[in-house]
This record gives sequence, structure tokens and C-alpha cells, in this order.
Amino acid sequence: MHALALLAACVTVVGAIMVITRRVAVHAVLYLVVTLLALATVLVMLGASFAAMLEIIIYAGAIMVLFVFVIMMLNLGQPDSAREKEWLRPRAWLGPGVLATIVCAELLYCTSPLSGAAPVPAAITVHDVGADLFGRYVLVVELVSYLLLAGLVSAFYIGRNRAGGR
Amino acid sequence: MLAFSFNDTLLVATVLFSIGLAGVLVRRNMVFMLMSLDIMLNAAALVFVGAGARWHDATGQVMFVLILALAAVETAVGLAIIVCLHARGRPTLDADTGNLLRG
Amino acid sequence: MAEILLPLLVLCPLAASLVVFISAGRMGARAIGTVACAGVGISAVLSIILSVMLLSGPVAGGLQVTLWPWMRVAGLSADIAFTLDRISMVMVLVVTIVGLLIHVYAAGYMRDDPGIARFFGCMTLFVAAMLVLVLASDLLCLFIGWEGVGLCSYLLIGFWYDDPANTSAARKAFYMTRMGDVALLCGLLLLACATGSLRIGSVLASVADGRLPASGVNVAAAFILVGALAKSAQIPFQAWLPDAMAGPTPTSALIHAATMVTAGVYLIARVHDLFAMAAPVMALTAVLGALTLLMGACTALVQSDLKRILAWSTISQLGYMFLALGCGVWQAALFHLMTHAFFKALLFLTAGAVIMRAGHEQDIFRLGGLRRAMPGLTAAFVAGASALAGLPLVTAGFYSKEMILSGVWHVHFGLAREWTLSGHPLWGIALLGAFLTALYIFRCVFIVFCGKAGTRAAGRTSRLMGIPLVCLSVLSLFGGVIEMPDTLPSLHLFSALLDPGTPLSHADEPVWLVLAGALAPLAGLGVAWVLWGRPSPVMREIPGQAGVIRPARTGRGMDVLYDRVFVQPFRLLAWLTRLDIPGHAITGTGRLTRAASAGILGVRAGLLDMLAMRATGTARWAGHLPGLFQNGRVRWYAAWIAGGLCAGLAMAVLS
Amino acid sequence: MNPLPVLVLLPIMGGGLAWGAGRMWPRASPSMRDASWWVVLATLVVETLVLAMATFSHRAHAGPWPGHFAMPWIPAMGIAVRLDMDGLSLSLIWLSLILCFLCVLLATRQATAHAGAFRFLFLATLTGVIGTFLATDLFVFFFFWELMLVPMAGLIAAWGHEDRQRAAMKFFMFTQGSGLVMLLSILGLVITHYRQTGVLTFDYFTLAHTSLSPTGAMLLMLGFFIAFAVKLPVVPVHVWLPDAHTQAPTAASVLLAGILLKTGGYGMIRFNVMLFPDAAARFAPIAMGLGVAGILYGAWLSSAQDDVKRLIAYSSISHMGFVLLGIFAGSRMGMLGAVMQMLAHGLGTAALFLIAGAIQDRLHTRDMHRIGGLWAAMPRLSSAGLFFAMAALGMPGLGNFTGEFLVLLATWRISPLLATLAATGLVLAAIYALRMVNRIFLAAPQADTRPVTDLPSWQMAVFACVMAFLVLLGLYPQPFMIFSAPLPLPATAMAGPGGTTP
Repeated sequence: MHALALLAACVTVVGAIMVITRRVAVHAVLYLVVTLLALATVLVMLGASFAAMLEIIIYAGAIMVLFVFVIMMLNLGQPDSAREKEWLRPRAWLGPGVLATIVCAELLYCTSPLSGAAPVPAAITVHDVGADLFGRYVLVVELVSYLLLAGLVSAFYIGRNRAGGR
Repeated sequence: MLAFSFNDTLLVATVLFSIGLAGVLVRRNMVFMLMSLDIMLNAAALVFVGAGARWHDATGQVMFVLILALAAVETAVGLAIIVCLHARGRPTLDADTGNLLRG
Repeated sequence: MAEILLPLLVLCPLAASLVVFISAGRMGARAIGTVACAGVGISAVLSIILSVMLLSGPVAGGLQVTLWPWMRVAGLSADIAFTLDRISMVMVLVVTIVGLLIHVYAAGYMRDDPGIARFFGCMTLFVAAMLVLVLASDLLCLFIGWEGVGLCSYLLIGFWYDDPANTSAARKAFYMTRMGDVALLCGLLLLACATGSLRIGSVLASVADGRLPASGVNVAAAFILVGALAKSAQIPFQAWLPDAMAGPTPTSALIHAATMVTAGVYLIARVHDLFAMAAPVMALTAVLGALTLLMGACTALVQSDLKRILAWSTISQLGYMFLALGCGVWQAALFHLMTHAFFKALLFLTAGAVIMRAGHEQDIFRLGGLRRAMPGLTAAFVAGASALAGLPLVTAGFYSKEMILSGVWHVHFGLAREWTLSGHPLWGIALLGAFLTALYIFRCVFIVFCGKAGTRAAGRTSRLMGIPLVCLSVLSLFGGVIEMPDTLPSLHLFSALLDPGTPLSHADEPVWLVLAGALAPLAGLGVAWVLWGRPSPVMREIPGQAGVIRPARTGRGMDVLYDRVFVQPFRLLAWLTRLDIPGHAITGTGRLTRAASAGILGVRAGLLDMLAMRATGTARWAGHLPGLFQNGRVRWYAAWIAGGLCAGLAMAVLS
Repeated sequence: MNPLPVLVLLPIMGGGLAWGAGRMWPRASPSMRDASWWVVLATLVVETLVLAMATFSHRAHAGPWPGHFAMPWIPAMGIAVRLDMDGLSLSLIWLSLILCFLCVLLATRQATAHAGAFRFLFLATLTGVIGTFLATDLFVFFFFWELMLVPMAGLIAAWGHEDRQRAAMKFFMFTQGSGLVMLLSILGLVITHYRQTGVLTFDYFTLAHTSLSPTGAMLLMLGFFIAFAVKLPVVPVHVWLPDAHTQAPTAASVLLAGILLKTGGYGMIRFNVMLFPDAAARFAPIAMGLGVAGILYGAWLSSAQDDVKRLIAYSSISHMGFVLLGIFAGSRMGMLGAVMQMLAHGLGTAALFLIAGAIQDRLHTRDMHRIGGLWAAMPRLSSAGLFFAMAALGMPGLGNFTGEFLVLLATWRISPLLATLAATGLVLAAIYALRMVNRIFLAAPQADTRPVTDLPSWQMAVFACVMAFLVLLGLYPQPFMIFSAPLPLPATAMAGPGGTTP
């Protein structure tokens, strides 16, 4: 395994851990951006440069900006941070930690038999993805477009200003 | 030659997934829950891409794109709910304060 | 030439009607009257020209004009086509000339009414529709005119719509005639299905060919008869006509006396060949006609409203025509139709003028002694009355009634193989009717114009109203000399005109027949004079009000019956079903479902509450078991999902 | 350029433009006509021109019928955008356009709030209707069928009168539910055809040659019939109609009565009788019985209503009973009668709804007891109302009578009893029509009536055009009968793509 690959993987994992342990939301978002960028690196190393680009542009770019906006709107301050600290007592970590660890261990155990086969060295180009996306999976793309539409409508509906409307 | 084997991908993805799961379970602030959910989704996407690379199939990346869209929708709706709750004068964003649907 | 004039005949009143309707409110009363009279007048002139053309032409057939094909589908062809033959010629002349006179009269009568535009629009439209009815050479085309005159009649009866009684009378008239129309329509459907055409000539030809079974002919004739009965207010549809007097008097004269109500007579005369093949229906027609004429005369005898007396007398006279039709002497029916149009229009118009000058008083017992105040009107009314009564030799009514009586005397109905019905009883009824006719109309004359003065008359009859009265008086006195019984100088101009082939003559009829027909009205006149004419009358009203006479006097007997049998049940059912039962049922199901689901929800909530209370009450220390599952906390749900995942994976691992 | 797709797409695009224009330049004052109104009018004018082109141009026939357009859509499932036009669809589209003009000229200005959106939905409904009349691909037909409902339900729900939500809900539930039954039928037909020939297609002409077992054909036909029966409406499933008509805004009532009901009749002709002739013939007695029941029941209920719009709505049920009767009479005469009745009813009832809407705008009530006599105050409006009431009661010489007469004649051949019963409906028709006339037009004026304005003369001129058209339909229907006859299927299918199948 490449050193860069090791580094990227480590940054991903550590960043994710930092995300779930921060008390200030903005910090968490920044760590999440770091995580995602590192994940993009991982994707590049898997030969999926297209996916990596999308990861950076859409995820780390667009979605995270959404988070930042919302956090700005929420107007959080010191009391919130204190409350987070109160919520994140070590006792609270006990159950979830155990549960997550068990899941992790089980998953690792389950997936290990799969990892025997030899890797096939070849990259998948954007062309392949595009051809597949609009060939075999065109109906799925349509479905996803409906999903997006539904998300748009519901977000609009939920987020509209009730006091001002009819 | 790819730098990452499928084995390693699975390892990283599993760890990421578990971290995300732990985050969802442990955090009471809904913003953090959403972020943890995103981490979990990313882990799943990573597995797809890895599998695609392993068997040399573009489907993996197609699924990645779809998951991306799903994540976008989920985030948008979730954040909209958060903003809505906040605007209605909810003091905290605690997910545990009663039944959310009754709002 | 005829191709242009014949449509123009219909078009002139129609155009006048459109002009009057469209320019309503912009033209003065005089201009409106002029336009309407001009429209009808032009068509009167045209009808005279066309009659001359027809009579000077070859004898057979008539003037035919096909305007355009109405519909051509497999199994039916119908045209908008006009025919002017000898039957329709008589009718056209009556409609246009009497119509013109009444229009001139109405121009004076309605001068001050604010709704004069609507009035004249409807009147001219009526003339147009009536001409369509008369000229139609296709039964479907005839039906257009048939309903059109019904519409105009409805509009004019309800002309003064401020009074709900008037509009309800109008509706009643329309509903009752509409029932007849539906029957007529069914008859048309039957004929159209059987013959594939509704052109009168071809229908009659194919009936004569035997394309229709005998039962079919009978049923078709019966359907047509029902339509004609309703239009002509015969038993059992007579109830609408007296109420129809709610309209303005010119309307009553034109529509409800002279023309529209005779449409039924005209229709049957038109298809007399069809009726000739349906003997039972003929007999039915004659019997109904005889009953109607007797009933009408009796009812008229006890009425006290001047216009209602005339209305019942119209019903009675139409009964004479139906009697003639039933006996197969349709020429006599048409002759009586013509003379009746003259004298009944005269009577109505005079009555209208009298009522108008007497301050809108219609009760004959409150009028009285008007002879001195209005001598001209008295003369006109007496002329009309004597024509109606059929005073011998000097009036038109005598000759037409005589023709009917002699026709009825000779008739034999071959109902079944062995069973024939002689016309002699019917003749007796008709003679009795003639006596009663003279009695009731001269009762009216003596009470209204002689005796001591009742209401004060005011104003003068304008010249515009006077001229038509004079014309009609002349016509009703001398319009009948074109046809005379054989015992008198045998003159058969009218029947020769209608049916040039076989002149209707009864050379063998006994002399006393004519004599009886002449004496009956005189007897009626004499009795009337004895009862009401002398300075101190024997009685003012027919005695015996309490028993039989009361319902007849109010003329409501049939109305009450209709009300009980049809109107009330219909109202009740309509009221019951007004809410649309299926709609309610379905909506109700929806409501029930909703209620049921709400109930189930309530029960569930109650159960949960109970469970929760139990749990908290008795097993507080055991943890919040129900609460663990349903506490509404997202994170708990997530934890359970993760736990499930754990367990599932564990099963995979361990297996 | 092929006019058919233009015909379908133009209204909805124009509607979008109108919406945009309405947002961009909102009206300055209530009396002024705003930009979006002009956009709608322009759209309709262009649409009329295109339709005139489609009517009078004589091109080489690519399809079985005079107008044809085809474009693959989802080839994998055999779905293509196939549009075909014969006389029936052409005349019904003309009817739709005339009614839209009426609405735009006389009624849509009454929707003051969000006028742009109102017009968009209005034109979107028109697109759905025209698409329904043209589509010969069953999938596309279903698509347009559903497309028609949504904007209409929106119009009722958003701009209707007091109880609009419930009415819109009822309308939507009934028509949508029955539409699903039709979808099942369509799928059943397609799958049967696929099993037999191995060709997966939704093409109308090809599917018409599917050989079906009698039971199967009956089931499939019933599926179609239920959908159309709800739309027509036939008596047991008419429940949505009075509410929807009563609560809808005037323009929507006009569209609903004038055109949407006709889609039911159109569907029955095209997809019941022509697609399943044998099953339809076997089903005919029941359908005709339902038709007579509709005639009598509708007229009966109509004569017991106090709400003007409700009265007209029930009279529609009665008239549509004649359409059902004619369609299933099994002869060309009955079919022609049904088509004539649809055209005449479309014009006459639409005009009545417009008049009822005008009355409601002026007096703010629909209760006949409270309206009182209007002739003295509004002679123009009242005379128009009188004329259309006469048309509704089947006055000979007006369009309705032509249709009713043909239908009755066709019925008489099959069953004189049914024809007599149906003719009795004409007496009931007289009762409800005259009751309306004597309650609101020719009656004593109400004591507390405020001064009201009569119709302006240009509006009267528009009504006069409709009257002239009805008189023309009544007195000279022959050209219309030739023009609007539905083309028979078997004769033309030889030339069409359906001819290739054995």
C-alpha cells in the first residue's frame, strides 16, 4: 500500500472521528470537509477520478456550503457549546461506542473472505460511466430526478415562511 | 496499478461507517446527526466505487452518483426541517425533545 | 317565382320578430307596431298571391319548395321543405289574414304596455312558427313549428310575469302540450322507423302500400291523436286552455282561439289518409270530440269570467272539429276551423276592447248594460255571438256547423268485423251542443250588454282597434256562403277547393236534418232570452251550484284530478330525492369510513394509554418497556436499527 | 410542419407565457386587461389558425386518418407519441376552442387573485383535452387523460366557491380512481396482444386487431367503460359532478361541462365501441338502460334544485344520458346523434354556465329564490338565458333536438319502450328549464335588488354567435354530421400500420 494512500485513509478516519466529537458545529463542518477531501483522494487512487471530482464539487462544495449556511442561520453561541459538552459526557459514549464497535467488527469479519481475489488493474473512464448512466440506467436516472424534485418541493414546503404565507 | 486494493477500501469504509453510526447514536444535536449520516453515506459510496474498480464495472460509479443525489436530497430536507424547527422557536436542536412530527 | 315567395312568406314575420327583439328598448311603441304589422302584412299579401298562383295552376299537387336537406343518415332523410297545397292554403290564408287583423288591433291595444317589444316579437315569431307548421311538407319540419308555437304561447301567456299565477298558467300550458308533443314525437319515430322518411307524401304513400302493419298504423295514429288532443286542449288535456287566458287578449284571440289550438285539427286533416286506415282511432277521435264539445259547452254555461267563457267555448268548438275529423269529414273540420277563426277572433277582440274600456273588469255580472255606452262593440260582439251560435242563413257558423252535422249523420264506424257504430248518437250530441252553444253565448250577450248598467265605461275604442273588428264582423257573417247544404242552393266551393276529385255531397239527406240544425240555435237563443234577456231576468245564475255545477263552474275538476294524480306525487318525489340519494350514499360511506377509522384510532390510543398506565403504575422499576419502543426519539430508533443490524450480522457471522 | 403536436403543445406553452407575463406585469387596475390576458388570447388565436390549417389542408395521408403524427418515445415498451385526427376529434377540438374563447372573453377575467396562474392551469387543461382527443397511443392517451384532471382539480380547489376543497377532492378521487381502472385495462390489452404476437405496442390500430376471448373482451371493455362512465357521467357514478360544477369558478364550470364531459363520450366511441365492438354490443342493453336512467334521474333531480348551477349540472347528466344511449344504440345514426348532442350540449350548457356565472358576479348568490326576476333589470342577459334554456329543453330547430331526435330514432329501432321512456325525459326537461326561466328571468323582481348592469353589447354579440351556431346545428346539421362523423376503424386500418397484422 502506497504511503499516500495510507495517509489519505488515515486522514479520512481521523477526520470522521473529529467530526463526531466536536462541540462547535462549524468546526465539525470543517473537519467533515477535510474528511471528504481525503476521501476524494482515496477515490482517485481507486481509479475513479470522475467520482472524486463529483465528491469535491458537490459534496465538499455544495452540500457543505449548505451546512455552513444553515449553521449561520441557527445563530449558535457559547450556551450551545456548553450544552453540547454537557450532552457529550463519557457515559453517553458507552452504548453507541460498544454498538458501533460490534458492527465494525462484524462487518470486517464478514467481508474478509471476499478479499482474496486478484485486483484487475484498469481505470474506469468518465465515458464508461456516462454511457452506463444514460444507457442501462436511464430509468433510474429519471427516478433520481423525481427524487430530487420531491426533495426540492418538500424542502420548499417545509422551509417556507408560515407566518407570511396564505 | 491501483494504489488501493479492494481489501483496504472495505476496511476504510467499514471504519467510516462505524464512526458515522456512532455519531448518529451519540449526538443529540440534529446538525451533527446529519453530518454523521453523510459520513455513513460516504462509506457506502466508497464501497461501491471500490467494487467497481475491483470488477472493472462502471456501475459502481453510477451508484456513486446516485448516492450523491440521495445525499443531497437528504441533506436539503433535513436542513430544511432544522431551519423550520428553529424558526418556530425551538430552544435547542435536540432530537430527543419529544415527538418531532408533532412539531 | 314560388321558390322565392314561399320561403319569403315565412321569412317576413321572422325578420320582423328579429328586428323587434334586437331593437328592443330603442324603438317607440308605434314603430314596433308598424314593423310587426308590416311583417305579417307582407306575408298576408304573399299568401294571397301564392293562393292565386296555386289555384290558377294545374289541379293536382301543390307548390313544392325544398330549401335544404336537414339530415341524411342511413335510414332517414329529412328536408326543410315547404309545400303549399290546398289544405295548407286555407290554413295559411287564415293565419296570415286573421293574424294581420289581430296585429293591427294589438298595435292599438298594447300601445301603453312597457313590454310591447317583447309582445310583438313573440307574436310575429308565433306567426312565423305557425306558418312553418302549416307549410311543412315534412313531419319533422312540422314538429319544429309545432314546438315553436308552443314556446310562443308559453311566453305570451306568461307575458305579465309579475304575477306568479300567470307564469304558472304558462308553465302548465307548456307542460301539458309538451306531453302531447312527446307522444307526437313517438309517433314520428314510429313512422320514421317504418318508412325511412318523414315527408308527408311518402309516409302516406307507404302507409297506403301496406308497408306498416295494421297495429302499427293504429299506434301511430293514436300517438298523433294524443299530440293533437294536447295541442287543441281536448279531453283529457283541456285544463290548460282556460288558464291560458292569463295572457293579453290579442294573444288569446290569435293563439288560443284562432290558430295555434287548431294546429291539432290541421295535423289530423293533413294525415287524414293515415287516420282513415285506423278505424278505432277514428272512433276514439269522434267520441272524444263529442264529449269535449258537450263538456265545454256545459262549463261555459256556468262560467262568470268573460274570457273564460270564450275559452271554454273554444274548447267546445274544437270538439266539433275533432268530431268531424273522427267522422272522416275533414273538409268540414277545416271549414269550421276557418269560420271559427273568424268569429272567435272577433269575439275575443271585442271582449278585449270591452274589458279594457270597462276598467279591466272581466266578471260578466259586474259588467252589464254596456249596449248604450258602446254600441259599436255591441254590434260586433253580437255578430260574433250569432256566428258562434250558428244562427241560420245569416252567419258563417251556421254553414260550417251544418256541414259537420250532416257529415256526422251519415258516418258508420267499422270498428271490428261485425261491430259497427252509427253516427246518430254523436249527431244528437252535436245538436245538443249547438243548442247549448247558443244558450251560453247569448246568456253572455244579454248579461253583459243588456240589463242595468254595471261598471262605467270610459274612453273610446281607437280606430286602430276598430278596423279589425269591422273586417272580422264581415268575415264571420258572410265568410260561410261558399259552402251550403244540399237542401239549400247546393254550393260546394269549399269542399271542391280542398278535394277537387270527390265533392262532398249528401243529396239523399232528409230535409229535417238541416231544419233541426237551424232550429237548435234559435231555440237556444229563445231560451236565453227568456232566462236572461228580459228586463227582469228569471235568474242570474244557473241554480244548483252546490252539486255538480260547482266543480264545473270553477273549471277546476280536472285540475284537482291532475294535481292529485301527477303534480303532488311528482313534487313529493322530487322533494324527497332532491338530495341525490346515490350521492348521499357514497358520501355517507366516505363519512362512515372516516368515522370508523377515527374510532379505531381512538380505541388504539386508549389501549396504549391504558398499557402505559399499567406499565408505569405496576412495573415502574422494570423499566419503560413500551416507552422504549415508542418514545418518539429518533436516536432510540437509530439505536434499534443498529442493534438489529448487529444481530443480523451476528447471525451471518455465527452461521 | 405537422400541426398535430403543435396543437397539443401550444396551449400549455402559451399558458406558461401567460403566467410569466402575469407575474412580470401585474394588472394596474381591475378594469384593465393585463398582459397575461392578451397572451392567452393570442395563444388561442394562433391555436385556431393552426387548427384551421389542419382542417383545410389536404396532405398525403401518412396514417389511417386524415391527420397523423408519430414519434418514438420509449421504444423498449412500444410507446410512441402517436397522434391521429379524424372528424370526431377535429370537431370536438373545434368545440373546445370555441368554448375557450367564450371563457377567455367572458369569464376568466373574474378570477382576480393570481390571474396568471389561473390562466396557466386553464390552458394546461386545454392541452390535456386536446391531447386526449388526438392520442392514438393508449399510453399517451392515458397520460393526457390524467394530465387533464390535475389542473382542473387545481382550478376548482383554488378559485372555486365556498365548498371548493371538498368538491375538488371528490372530483379528483372519482376521476383518478376510475382512470386507474382504465390503466389496468390498457395494460391487460397490451399484455394480451404481446402474448399473442410477441409485439409489445400501445398502438391503437394494432391493438384493435387483438383477438380476445368474449369474457376477456368484456372485462377489458368494462375497465374502459368505468373510466368513461365516471367522466360522462353515468348515473350511479355521477356523484362528483354536481359538486364540482357548482363549486368551480365559471370558466372551469364551462370547461368541465363543455369539454371534459365530452372526453367521456369520445372515449366511449373510440375505445369501447370501436375497440371492442362485440363486447360493446353485448353490453349495449345495460348501457342503454343506464342511459335512460341517467336521462330521467338527471332531469328529475334537476327539477328539484334551488341552486342555479346545480340545476344546470343535473341537466347535464340528463343530456349525457342521451349521448350514452346513442353511442350504444349500435347504429351509425345513434353515433351521429350522440356526436351532435355532445356538440350542442357543449355550446348550450357552457352558455348557461356563463350566464349563471354572470348572475353570480352581479348578485352574489346562486339561490333561485333570492335571485328573483331579472328581465326588467337585465333584458339582454335574460333573453340569452331564455334562449339557452329553450335549447336545453330540446326545442326543435336548435342543436340539442337534432341530437336527441337521432338518438331516439336509433333507440326506437331497438326498443320502442326505451325510446318512449327517454322521450319522457323531454317533458321533465321542460319542467326544469321552465322552472329556471320562471324563477330567475321571467318573474317578479326581488324587492331588495340593487341596481345591476346588464351585459355589454359586445358580450351579447358573443352570445349571439353561440346562438347562431346552435340554430345552425338545429336547422342545417347535415354538414356537421358529415364533418364530425367518427371514421370507422376496419375500413381504414387496412391502410394503416394495423393492416400488417394478420
